[in-house]
Amino acid sequence: MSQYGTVLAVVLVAMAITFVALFRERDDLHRLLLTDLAEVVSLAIIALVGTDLAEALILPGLVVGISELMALSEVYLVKEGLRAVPERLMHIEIMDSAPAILAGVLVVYGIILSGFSGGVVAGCGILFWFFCKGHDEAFTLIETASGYAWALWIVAFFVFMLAPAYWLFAVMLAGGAILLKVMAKMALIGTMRGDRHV
Amino acid sequence: MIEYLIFAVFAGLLLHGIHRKAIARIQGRPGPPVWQEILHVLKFSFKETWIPWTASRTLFVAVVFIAIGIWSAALVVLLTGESLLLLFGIYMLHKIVEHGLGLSSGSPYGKFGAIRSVMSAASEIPLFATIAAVYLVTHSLMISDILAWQTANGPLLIAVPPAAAALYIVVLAKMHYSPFAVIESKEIVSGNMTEHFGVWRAGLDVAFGLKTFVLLYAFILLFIGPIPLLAAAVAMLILLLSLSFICATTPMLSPFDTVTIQIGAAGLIVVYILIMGAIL
Amino acid sequence: MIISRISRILAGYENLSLLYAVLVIAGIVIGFTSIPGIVYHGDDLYPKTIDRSSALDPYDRGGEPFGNTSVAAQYPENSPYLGYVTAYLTPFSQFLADTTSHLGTTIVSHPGGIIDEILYNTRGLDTVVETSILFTAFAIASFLFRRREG
Amino acid sequence: MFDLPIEGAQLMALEFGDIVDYFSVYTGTLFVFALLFTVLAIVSLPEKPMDIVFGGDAYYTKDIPLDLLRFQRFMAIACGLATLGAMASGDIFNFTLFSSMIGITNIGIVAAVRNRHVLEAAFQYGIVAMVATVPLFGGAAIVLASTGTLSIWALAGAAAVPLLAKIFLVLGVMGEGMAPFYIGKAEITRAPGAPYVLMIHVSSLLLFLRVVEIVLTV
Repeated sequence: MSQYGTVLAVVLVAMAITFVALFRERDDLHRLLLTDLAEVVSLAIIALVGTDLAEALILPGLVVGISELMALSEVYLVKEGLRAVPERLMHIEIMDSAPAILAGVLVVYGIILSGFSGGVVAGCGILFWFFCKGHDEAFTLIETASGYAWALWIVAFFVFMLAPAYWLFAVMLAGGAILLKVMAKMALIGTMRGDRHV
Repeated sequence: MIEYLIFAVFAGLLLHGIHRKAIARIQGRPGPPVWQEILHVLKFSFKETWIPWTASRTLFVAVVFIAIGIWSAALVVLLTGESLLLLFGIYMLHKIVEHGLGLSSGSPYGKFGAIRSVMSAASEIPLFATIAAVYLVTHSLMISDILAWQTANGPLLIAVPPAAAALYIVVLAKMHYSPFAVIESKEIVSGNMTEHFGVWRAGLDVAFGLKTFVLLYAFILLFIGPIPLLAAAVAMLILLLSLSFICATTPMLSPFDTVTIQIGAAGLIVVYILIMGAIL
Repeated sequence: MIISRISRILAGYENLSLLYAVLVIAGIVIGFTSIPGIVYHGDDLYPKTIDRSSALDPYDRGGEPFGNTSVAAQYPENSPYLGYVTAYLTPFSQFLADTTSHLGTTIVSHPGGIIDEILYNTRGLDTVVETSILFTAFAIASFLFRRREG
Repeated sequence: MFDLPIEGAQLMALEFGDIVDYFSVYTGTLFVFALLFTVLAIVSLPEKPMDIVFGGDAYYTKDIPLDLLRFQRFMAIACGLATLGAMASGDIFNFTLFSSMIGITNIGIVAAVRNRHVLEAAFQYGIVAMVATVPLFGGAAIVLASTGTLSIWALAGAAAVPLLAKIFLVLGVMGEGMAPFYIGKAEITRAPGAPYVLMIHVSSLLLFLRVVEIVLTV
């Protein structure tokens, strides 16, 4: 048996363990948590491929897992009728004085980085801002921005595939749009958990 | 091709009539004349027709045409010797028609029928067991190739009897009054067809007549092989009578039991295929 | 009867994941037999030459900007500009990369680099679908969330 | 173009870099069918579901609120697009991605319904759809590792894909689409909104039909 086969066998055993856990678990919330365990196993199988292509496949695998988890948790909340709002847990002075400058720094650095990681950094900045200052109308605005960014990004991909000669334009478009998109999503996910004034 | 279609519609409706007659005779009733279903279609075609107020109008009408469309396509596939996979794909699409029929009406009875139809979608799994078994033996899924194989090596019925049994169960499930026909059983009025009357019902009857003809003919072609037209007609009649006998003597199963039984049958055939695959 | 007992298990949606787990475990057991026959094909690697002295070093994927850096693709004829994105940096990022050691051409630091080459160019459709999934999941979550709020 | 005696002749191919989508007689038919129902989901208004109170003569009709209707329609269209993609896809990983998109949109179609029974079923189905990504992506990854390619074009007829990967692909699609034998999934189709709910059924059946073709081809 090749080395790959051996490791694959090990991962399959891990997978079997995951599913045995799923088999035994009766509580809905715990089942939801167990799906995360399953996700790890699936990433392991993809990572086993071990080529550059594996790297390209892991990203979608990861994203799909996260997004499904997000949607399903909302369904869970609705289904269980959980409406209680978390109380404001922490308030310290720095949260009144620092947000503008810290958020600004993070956003600027994010824009310099650009792309996926830039979006994450800038998203943290915006999240921090909302975390301290509260948000009211921003939700819809960010949602819209995120939607348009997504559309632009898709356009960039089709430029790559249908008119490859304009690849530079496509890279710029994609780089900019993904920055906006990831930033918006980060901010949204962050603010979604609390009430209006978290 | 159009003449084949018309012939198949009338032959299918006639088969429905014979089916009803045979069931009635087995149960000791006189039963309707064998051409009753043809008369039904003609009668419904001239009845007053409208769309129920609660219905999703576009869908309500569209499914009727889709039903006729897919079974006409199925007949074409069968006659031109195209892929078996395509034929069974179309057969699966019939599930969607059944579902759409019930859902679109807004009637609770239609909806019950539709949901039962969704449940029993699982029971079509035996079909794929059939496909896999046939492919393992003949190495082709083109109906023309399968016919050629049978001309050379004898009927598939003898080569892979479990596959034939699987298809038999599937055909049985699609017959009126069969123990598996839970979607139109009488405790939910007419199930998913409750709200389709007038011209819509005539269209559905045409489609279902085509369906019966195609399924029976496909069974004959796939498992007995290319035989003369008259012999094929006789074979179809015998097949139909065997189905009628089962329909007449068995009660309607409960919806979940039909699924269990059909999945169980599929499971057995999958085991058979795995063993056969290991041997070959 | 055994059939109606099985039917009762099948009928309950709270048994869904249980049933699925049984199916998958059965699949794993059957599939295990085919593992010895698997031959590993690891030749899809991007041919890298890593330059340790480069300012981009930890995140450098090599290659020259706007040049045909070789990338292993299944159908190279479908991606005529393959390899152009690999080493590309925006002018400002290029400046930062030259002066600091915080930038590189991999995805963790910048759009560009081999991962993006694959993501954008050869397997672009994957990325489109992936983000569409994210987008739909987001639509579901935010619709439910906002209705709960409002 | 590959011509195997499985799904009829190849009709055309669409190139997206390494991902080459194709239409054969078989997948083309499925594609047209998916397109038909997507258009139906766009143009037709939902039904007005009638509820009867058994044991009495009382009955009442419900109207679907407009915001719910719009959301359901959006999800149904997304589901239709994902189905179209899955039917045309000529790449195994791309196909698995489309499959999981179908899984998530199927939940989306009913997620906004205020019916506890439906939500409960949707949640349970969602759990299955999530864990199904393990065999689904796992199957694709094993195909890649054991053959060095994901393109169905390159794999067709070579019989190089191990049994494990095939089983995983089928199991994955079963999880995304048919939620063990479809019985559990039947419960979520109790939701109102016929043209949209029908899309759940269309997508998962077509997905299953497609994976059968893929498993037989590679």
